[in-house]
Amino acid sequence: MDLSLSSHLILLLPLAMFLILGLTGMKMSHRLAGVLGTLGMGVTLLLAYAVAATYFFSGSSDFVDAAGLRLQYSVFDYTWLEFTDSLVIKLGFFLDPISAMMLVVITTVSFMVHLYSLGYMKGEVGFQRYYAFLSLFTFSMLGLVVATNIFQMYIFWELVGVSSYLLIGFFYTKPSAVSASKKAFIVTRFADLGFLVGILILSFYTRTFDFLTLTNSPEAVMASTGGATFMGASVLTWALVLIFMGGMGKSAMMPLHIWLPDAMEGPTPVSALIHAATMVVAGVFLVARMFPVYLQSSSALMVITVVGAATAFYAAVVACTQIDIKRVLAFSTISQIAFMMTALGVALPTIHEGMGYMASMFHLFTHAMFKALLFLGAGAIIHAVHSNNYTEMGGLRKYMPITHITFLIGCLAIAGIPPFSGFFSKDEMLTAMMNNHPFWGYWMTMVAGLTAFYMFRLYYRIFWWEENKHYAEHRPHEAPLTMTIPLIFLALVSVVAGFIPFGEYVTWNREPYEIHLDWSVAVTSIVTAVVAITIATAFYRKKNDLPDRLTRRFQWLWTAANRRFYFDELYMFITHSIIFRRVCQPIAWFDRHIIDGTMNMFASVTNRASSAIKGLQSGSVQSYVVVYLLGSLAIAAVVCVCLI
Amino acid sequence: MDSVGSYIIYGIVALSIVVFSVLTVTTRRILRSATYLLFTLFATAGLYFLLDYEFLGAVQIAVYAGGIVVLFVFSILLTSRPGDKSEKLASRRRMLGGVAALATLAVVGFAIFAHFSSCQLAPAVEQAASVDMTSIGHFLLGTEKFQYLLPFEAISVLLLACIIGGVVVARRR
Amino acid sequence: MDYSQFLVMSQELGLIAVFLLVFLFDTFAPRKALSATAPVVCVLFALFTVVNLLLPCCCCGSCTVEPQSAFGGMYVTNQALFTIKNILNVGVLVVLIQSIKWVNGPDQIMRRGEFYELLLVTLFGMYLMMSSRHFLTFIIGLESASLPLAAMVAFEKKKYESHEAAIKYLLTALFSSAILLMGVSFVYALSGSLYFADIAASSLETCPLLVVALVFVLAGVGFKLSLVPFHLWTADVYQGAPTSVTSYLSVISKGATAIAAFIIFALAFGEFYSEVWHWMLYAIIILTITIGNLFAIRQKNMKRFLAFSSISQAGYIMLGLIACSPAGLTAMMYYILVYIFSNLAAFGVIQAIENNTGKLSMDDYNGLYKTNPMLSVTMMLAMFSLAGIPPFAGFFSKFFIFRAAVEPGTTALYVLVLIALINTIVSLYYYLLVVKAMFIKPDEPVIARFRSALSERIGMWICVAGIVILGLASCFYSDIAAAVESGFNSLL
Amino acid sequence: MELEILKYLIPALIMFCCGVYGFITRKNMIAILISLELMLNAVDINFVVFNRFLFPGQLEGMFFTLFAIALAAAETALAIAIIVNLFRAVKNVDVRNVNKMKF
Amino acid sequence: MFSNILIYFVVIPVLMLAGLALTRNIKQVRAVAVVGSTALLALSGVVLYQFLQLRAAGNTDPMLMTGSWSWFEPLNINLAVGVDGISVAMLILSSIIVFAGSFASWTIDQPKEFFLWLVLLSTGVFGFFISIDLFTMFMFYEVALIPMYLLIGVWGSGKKEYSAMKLTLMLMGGSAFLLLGILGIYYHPAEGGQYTMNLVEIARQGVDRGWQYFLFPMTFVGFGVLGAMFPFHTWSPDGHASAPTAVSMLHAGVLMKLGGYGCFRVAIYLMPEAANELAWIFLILTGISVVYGAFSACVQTDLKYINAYSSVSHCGLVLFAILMLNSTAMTGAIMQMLSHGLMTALFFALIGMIYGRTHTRDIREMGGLMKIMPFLAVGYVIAGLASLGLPGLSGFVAEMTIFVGSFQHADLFHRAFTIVACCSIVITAVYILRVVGKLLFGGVQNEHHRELTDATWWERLSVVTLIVCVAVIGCFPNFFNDLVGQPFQTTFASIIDVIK
Repeated sequence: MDLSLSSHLILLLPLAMFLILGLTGMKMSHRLAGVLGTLGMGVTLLLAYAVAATYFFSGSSDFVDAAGLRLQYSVFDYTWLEFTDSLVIKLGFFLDPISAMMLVVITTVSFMVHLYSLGYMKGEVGFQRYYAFLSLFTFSMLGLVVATNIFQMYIFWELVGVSSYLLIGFFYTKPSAVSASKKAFIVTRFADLGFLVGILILSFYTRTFDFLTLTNSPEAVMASTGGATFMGASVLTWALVLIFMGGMGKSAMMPLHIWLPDAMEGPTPVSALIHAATMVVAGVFLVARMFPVYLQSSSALMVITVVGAATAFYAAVVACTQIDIKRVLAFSTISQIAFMMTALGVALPTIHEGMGYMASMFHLFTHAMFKALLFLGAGAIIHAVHSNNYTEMGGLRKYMPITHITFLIGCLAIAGIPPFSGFFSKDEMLTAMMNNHPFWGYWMTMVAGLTAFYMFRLYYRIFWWEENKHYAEHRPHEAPLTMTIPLIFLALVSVVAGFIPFGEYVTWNREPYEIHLDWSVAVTSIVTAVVAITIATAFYRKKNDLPDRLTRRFQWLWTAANRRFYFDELYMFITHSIIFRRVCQPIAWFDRHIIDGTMNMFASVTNRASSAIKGLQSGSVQSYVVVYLLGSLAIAAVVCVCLI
Repeated sequence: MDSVGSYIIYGIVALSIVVFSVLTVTTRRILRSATYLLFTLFATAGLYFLLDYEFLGAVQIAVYAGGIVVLFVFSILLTSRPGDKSEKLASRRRMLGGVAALATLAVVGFAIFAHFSSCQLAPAVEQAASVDMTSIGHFLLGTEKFQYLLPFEAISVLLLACIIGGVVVARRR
Repeated sequence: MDYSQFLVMSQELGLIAVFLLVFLFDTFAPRKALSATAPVVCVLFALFTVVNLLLPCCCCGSCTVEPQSAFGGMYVTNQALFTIKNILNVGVLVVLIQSIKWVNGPDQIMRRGEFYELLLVTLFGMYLMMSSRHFLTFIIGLESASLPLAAMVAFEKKKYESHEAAIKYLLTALFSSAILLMGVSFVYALSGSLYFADIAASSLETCPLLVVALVFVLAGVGFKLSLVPFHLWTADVYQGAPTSVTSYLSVISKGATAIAAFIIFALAFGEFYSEVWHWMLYAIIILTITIGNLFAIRQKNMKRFLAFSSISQAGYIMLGLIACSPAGLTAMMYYILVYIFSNLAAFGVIQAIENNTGKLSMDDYNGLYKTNPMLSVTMMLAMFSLAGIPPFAGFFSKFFIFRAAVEPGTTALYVLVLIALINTIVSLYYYLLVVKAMFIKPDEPVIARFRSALSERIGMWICVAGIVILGLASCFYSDIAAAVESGFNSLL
Repeated sequence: MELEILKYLIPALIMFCCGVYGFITRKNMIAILISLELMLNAVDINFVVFNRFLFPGQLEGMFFTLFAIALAAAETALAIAIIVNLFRAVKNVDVRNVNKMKF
Repeated sequence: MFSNILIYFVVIPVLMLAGLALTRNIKQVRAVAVVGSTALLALSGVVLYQFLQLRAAGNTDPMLMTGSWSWFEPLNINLAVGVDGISVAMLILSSIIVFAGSFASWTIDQPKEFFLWLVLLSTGVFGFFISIDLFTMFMFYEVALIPMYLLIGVWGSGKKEYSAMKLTLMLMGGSAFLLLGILGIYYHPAEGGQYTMNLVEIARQGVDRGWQYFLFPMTFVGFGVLGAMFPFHTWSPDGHASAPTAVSMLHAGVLMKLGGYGCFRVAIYLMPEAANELAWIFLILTGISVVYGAFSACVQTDLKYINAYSSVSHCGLVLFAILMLNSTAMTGAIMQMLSHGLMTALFFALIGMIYGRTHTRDIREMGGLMKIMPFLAVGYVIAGLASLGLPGLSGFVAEMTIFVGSFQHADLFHRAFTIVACCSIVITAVYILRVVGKLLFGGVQNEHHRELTDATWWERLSVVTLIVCVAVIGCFPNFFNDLVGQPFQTTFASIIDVIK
């Protein structure tokens, strides 16, 4: 198929699905809408695979040059909005290694979620709407990754934000879902403000939005700022950090992460698609996309590294204490994305030819697969036991064998046990960190250990521990085929994805790079993981009071971690007590009483003046005459004094 | 007018103007007030005679003294019993009147004084116009400049209107 | 002694002829025919108006009246004066039509002839006021315009208010004429002549006497225009007088005096005197507009309300004088024309309601739209026009007068116009109060549905047509402008 | 000469001020009218004096006075008619009662 | 005269007025309203087409389709009409909103009177946008203002008398300044200039430099009042809250645009020098408007108040961008006018429809309307998304053009203020989502609401029209961008360059 046509279709098909399902969905049957949506997604999937395959394997001179350097290629680029001659928003389709990879990731996970939702969402009110929103999301996400310029990215960035909002709030009658969706949107909106300002600053100096121009001559970008600084940092750093702030919001980096756990109020497949596999990695993708420019500012990279490392650790700790299985997964996601972010932050061309970049992308890929798997598995479990809390579960392995196996594979993958995919990608990342500075390496290894621990804690609590008493009255059953097929598929991918020679395809400078395992790092991380799993096994395989004792021993720590270190309370305080009470309400009061009061005062002063001078019109003709005479004499006197 | 006699006449006229004016507005009997007005008007007529405007003086006596004051007297008799005494005025009103009158006196007096004592007046070089009856008749019925046929005709209309108005207002029905 | 000079005063003569005809009719017509007095007068006057409008075209061949002067410069006429007299004629015609019902009422029926006679004499006085170029004739004109009015104010013998109004009017008028005469005597002392042309030609230095003279003349004229602080009689008299007389007083008398004031101040006291009276007028305009507005806000009686409104309108009219230019005169004449129609529309409605129900309070107008939509709409148009809302004529007249006022381009004039403009907001407020009462107030209507008399309706229709057409059809303004242009130099 | 004219003007002015005083203080309306006559009369004197002393060449002032006297007569006649009319209505000529319409 | 197509923008409403005066029942009224507003819509389409044809043919005059007919000849007042891209855009906006407004007031009480006033209002609006003569412009401006009083006073709700009076008086206050400014502009052309009221002529010959410093604030504040510039915006919350649906739509949708349009067309276009030097004062005020309006909206509980404050914020952005004096930002300002006009009209239409059913506008008393009236609720969500700047809807395009354009300003102060203005996008999200969450989502608050019905066909038509327009602008912005940006890039750019 023609590349141009298929890339058009990749974007237009989901959009068309959204419009069709959105406008006429209410008239359709659930089944028709679901099948239509899934079919559309399936076609998109095939097209995306075809495009990615063409890009990576066709060897066409458009995509790879003689030296094996992969080229950046924009399939089409329509002018959408022309601000000035040079500042133009275009809508295009940009092919380079990371966008091609993302096409694969997004369409795969999306298709799986579409398929899965046929079973999971069966009978829900608003089923058609659900599929419409899924299509909208897929469209936006695809548009985001193939953006040819930073503004196109921003546009789709906003669109994914809205799709996320709509999907989180899908169960709109549930107040918690409504407030979660609102929170998600507003927090990311706040981050997007940074993104926007960053774009503005960048474009002010560079006079372009175009990624090609920006990334192919990052030195020119640096030079265009003319060494301007603001509050001690160069404006480029400011711009990049602000742009990164957008990424922080979307990718739930601390301190803008608070929305993601709440976002789990959405249907579980949505969490799998948006809040695990695709949208939340947009921040990573953004940094990756702008990576050559980031390289111009070591301070910006430092910020990324620090934020990433801190978030990874924080999220891992919190994940250890959560009861809601989706929240555990959510914090795990935060932690893993922070991993990728850190990997990008430490990726310098001088260290293994920027291996961190490749590793980050690799992990993005593998993480998408196994995290989607875990979420979908969690969905199946929730579907079966009608609860999100693991306290309602335990011993499910008998009832849900397929789910059990696939979930285990997911856990092994995320824990970094060879030969599952997570091992390879995580190992690359750790290597890169270790080479940047051993501190980052050990720090992140510790996080990896925590990851293994909390994942297996989760795994055991769901599938082992002790059978829940409620099963007698409400026996859990294995999920239907539409749900298990995606699980099996993703599990397979999670098993094998690690063997993809990722360095062949995705590197920061798009030159092929030979991956080789650094065994010293690998062994450390494997040992850490195994130890962590062992501890988890000891704690949670059978019901015992060890966890409780430990919890009681470190009650304050446990509570703090369980309450996510009070971030929500802090935000609540700032937004509610400070912004709302101390800013908004005073302003509204000021408006009503001072500003409006002034206007009303003009009126009342006029009225008062009117009453005050009514005595002039006393009704007595003689006093009229007095006024007449004295008035004229006064005028005469004043004029006399003034003129003479 | 350098003679002592004219000074004396002036003195009498001026004094009576001032005195009777004041009396006119201060007497509490309305009929007396009208009488003092009559004296004032006579004094004014005297002033006109003093300034050699005999015709005017005659008109003053005939119209003012003869017509208007009689009208006043009739109306006073119509609207009040003779001997009615005006009650004492409120001091506030008197003060107001006094202030107004004094203010007028001050401002206008200052203006007149400033003008006629400091400004160098053009001396009356012109030959004084004759004021005999023939020329007055010509002035009154001529159509050239400084002749007053138009006002003469116009005021006749006004007088007619005032008569109509008076009739309309005063008629019982 | 060239008595043919009287022929120059064709309009005045025509008016006197009408007056005499009315007088003769009233005196000698058989009793039965007397019931037709009002229509006869209206027809006669309409004839007079139409003849005047068409006269220059038919007789002189050209459409402009040649500037002519008579009686040694004591009287002038030209296209501009001719036009303003025509404008006033139209206004008077409307007043006459509107008053038919009232005049034929039981209390007035015996005196209807006199009513018309007095009215025509006052009109004659106004003519004279505008055309005379000598203070003596001017004052006679002014007195003819105001004294008979006192009798007209006192026309409603059964109403105490009418008497009170007449007394107040008369006493203030007499006082003011004494002040005016005083002022004129000083003018005479300063310039040596009472001819406007001579006064304008004389050059004087500024001295207190001049100031006093100008203030007194201004006070005398300002009394008729009801400028603040010479305005206090206005409200009481407007309220007490019969509504027909009030409407006549508020538009015709005011309009004529405004033109006379322009001629006296802008032309007779033109060059050397203007810096003296300029600032007086400046202050008086501000006071007039503001105080008129402030009082108007709190009025409940419709006639009294319109009295204060007309006070502030007078302030706006004076903006044309302060500019002292042909454009100012044009704007002023146009303003008067528009004001005549707007105010008469309002008074027409008030009169119709008063004649039919006796109600005069603004509260009685609540919900009027439900029972008498046509009256309400007429009233609303009048209010909008008075407030200067487009597309009604009042907007144009206000704009033109502001435009003329700032033409000299001094900052002070901009400030003056700004103050005037801010006052338009206040005035809009109280005009809207009336609209609010009629259209918005949810109360049960006080005034029942009634059908107004034909004459009232004709009067209102003319006014409404005027309000709508005068602004949008530019020919009226252009004609006035052309008239002023051709006649401005010969005004003195 | 200056003093000469002032000699005549000052009594006139005083007369005028008396008129003003009377106009404001009197409560009988006819008394007010009488005060008014004083004012008008003062103006008449002014005109005559100005004519005689300043501009004797023409008789403007004198004729003005002549007409002013006629005017005064007309005014008085009408005013008295109205006052009498009011008297019929309220049996009173006190000006202080005539203040029903105000504010 | 009638060969000029633009004049029909006034002729059609006048004919409608005549037609309405003759109607006898509600059906006839509706017929006149629908026919008339459709004709206007079609007319604006034709004008757009012809305009594009002329431009494509290479006609680069600042104003096209011009016509000038002497009106008050002695005063140099002409009935001069002409359009450039900006006015064409405004005409389209107005006709769309009039069209939608007619349907939104399908079942109004006293329809005849209502539509008479509404049409008079639109006469003023259309006349204003086609005029290129200061006097006629001002006249039409005032024609548009006064019907508001009765429309709100008679058909409004709540404190309608107070609000109507306040609105009218404040706007008239603005126009008082405006009138003075216009007179000043007329009388003070630059050296060697003629007295003229024609905008194009004045722009060509310029206004006296010294007077500009006095006249620019006058005109800017004059129009700024209608543009809801801080601190002259307080008529807007009360006025909008009390106004009936179609009136809110027209007022927020079109009338407030008169302010922005006038600020550009009169204040800045004619007096760029003063604009350049005094812009900072008004930038501060409008910058405050933007943020302040948004913050105020956050705590309101009345739907219309929320939207009114939101309008303060959004319209503040219009004036803000105009003052940046560069072509991108100014284009953005016009885009924002279009966008805000449509989406706020949509908002008010929906609020009106919801209010018509629930008889309350307090968000605390409503909830879960999504279940009860899905059509209206979805419409509301779309309006909200447009308002908070969702790409693909008009708000995004406009705001981004403004931000990008403003940030291109060479001066740091202007850029810093741009960032302040940018903050509004977050606050906007807060209050929009707050309302959407409380009003549409969650459980049903009032059990009586369960029996309410969804939109009728005329309501749907009205809403869909607006949504489609919002989406079209949002999806194909470059067309509009070119349309409204062209004047800035050609005629006006040169003026600005000269100053700078």
